[in-house]
Amino acid sequence: MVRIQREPIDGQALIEVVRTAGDGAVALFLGTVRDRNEGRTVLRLEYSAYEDMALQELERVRADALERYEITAAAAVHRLGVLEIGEASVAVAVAAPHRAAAFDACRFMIDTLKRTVPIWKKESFEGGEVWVEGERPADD
Amino acid sequence: MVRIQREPIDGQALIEVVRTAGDGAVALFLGTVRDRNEGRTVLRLEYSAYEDMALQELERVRADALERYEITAAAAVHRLGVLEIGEASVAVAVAAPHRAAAFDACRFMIDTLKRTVPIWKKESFEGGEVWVEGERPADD
Amino acid sequence: MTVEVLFFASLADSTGAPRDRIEIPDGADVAALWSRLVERYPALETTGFRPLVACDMEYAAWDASLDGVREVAFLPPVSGG
Amino acid sequence: MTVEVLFFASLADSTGAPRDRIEIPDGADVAALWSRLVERYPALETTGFRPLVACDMEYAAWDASLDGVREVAFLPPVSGG
Repeated sequence: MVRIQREPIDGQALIEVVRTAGDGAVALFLGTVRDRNEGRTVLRLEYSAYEDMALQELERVRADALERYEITAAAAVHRLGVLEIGEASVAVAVAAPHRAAAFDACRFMIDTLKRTVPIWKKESFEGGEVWVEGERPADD
Repeated sequence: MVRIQREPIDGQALIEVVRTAGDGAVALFLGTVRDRNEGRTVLRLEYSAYEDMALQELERVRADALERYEITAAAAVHRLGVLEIGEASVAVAVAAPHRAAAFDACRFMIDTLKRTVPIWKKESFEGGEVWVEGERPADD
Repeated sequence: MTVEVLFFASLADSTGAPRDRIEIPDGADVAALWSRLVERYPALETTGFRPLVACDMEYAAWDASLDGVREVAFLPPVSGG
Repeated sequence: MTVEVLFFASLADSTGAPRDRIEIPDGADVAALWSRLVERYPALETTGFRPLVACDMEYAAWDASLDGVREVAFLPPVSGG
């Protein structure tokens, strides 16, 4: 399951989506809004997306993970809109028979989606706001 | 926070225990009871422990992780008693400013606690039950 | 031929609009389309990065032909996660 | 001197009891204690692995002295997680 949503992310629900009776391991990653970035005090972030393509790229990341790793299921959710400090902007959950594959696939998914999924964040800090420029797919 | 408990493990609650406003990443690992092991159909597992020492060793794993990795907080919970298929026997949660440290520390903690914390599982399968012998601290 | 053009994040700030419709010659590539856009929206030249391009929702190179392409999106380096 | 001895998991099945209290000579080490235990519980010799040992909740070697130790635990290879 992959999803782009404006509602808060429920990590526990994502765990339930992926885990099956054959799994001995579930890895969950949450990306959360930090109160500081590059020395600035962050007030909040606003995420926007090229939504149709973002969903397609997110599904591609999921499919790649299922192909590359010995895992049973994977899910990823990215949130859009205004997020306050501490809120989760992204969640990735992976279930697998054994833990090494669960960790590896979870990390692969978050690393890859940060480079390939067309989503952008605008950072509001004391005194202004700025679009955060991210990594480029060609960088790796 | 570390804990040895007989009640079901709440992964979401563990996430809330570790995350702070300065964190951009939270990694959670859940170890769950598989329906198969070494070709046998598993019915359930029963975990027992040298409880006082297990708690002390779990705290040592947590302290080691905080010392070795750039993380803000870490927590680990292990469950005892009879567990049905799909239930979580162990959970590790780590919060960190950045994701690499969160993943590395989470993995370090589950790998280490499986070798050092005095807990044992007895597996019930079709036709019998057996103590599962684990890894030895001296093996690594 | 006519293509639908989408701008995202800081690029939409530069153009003042999230989308436009542009007439381009048959056989034009992404780079040719970009030149037309820069004429129309001079602020695009001052963005400080070379945009990523997606043709019908697939990442594409700057010399990719636009023949048969319906929608071209210009994307700043992504920063989700 | 007297030490409290604890057995866990399959070792407790072998002895039929989770704990015992044993009198040992001053200066005895873990290995000497184990020999006394095997005399009392012959089933301990058939466990198929060499137990881990903890003296007062710290992992210890088989030649560790038991002077000043209150509680000695014999542990099968751990299998938590």
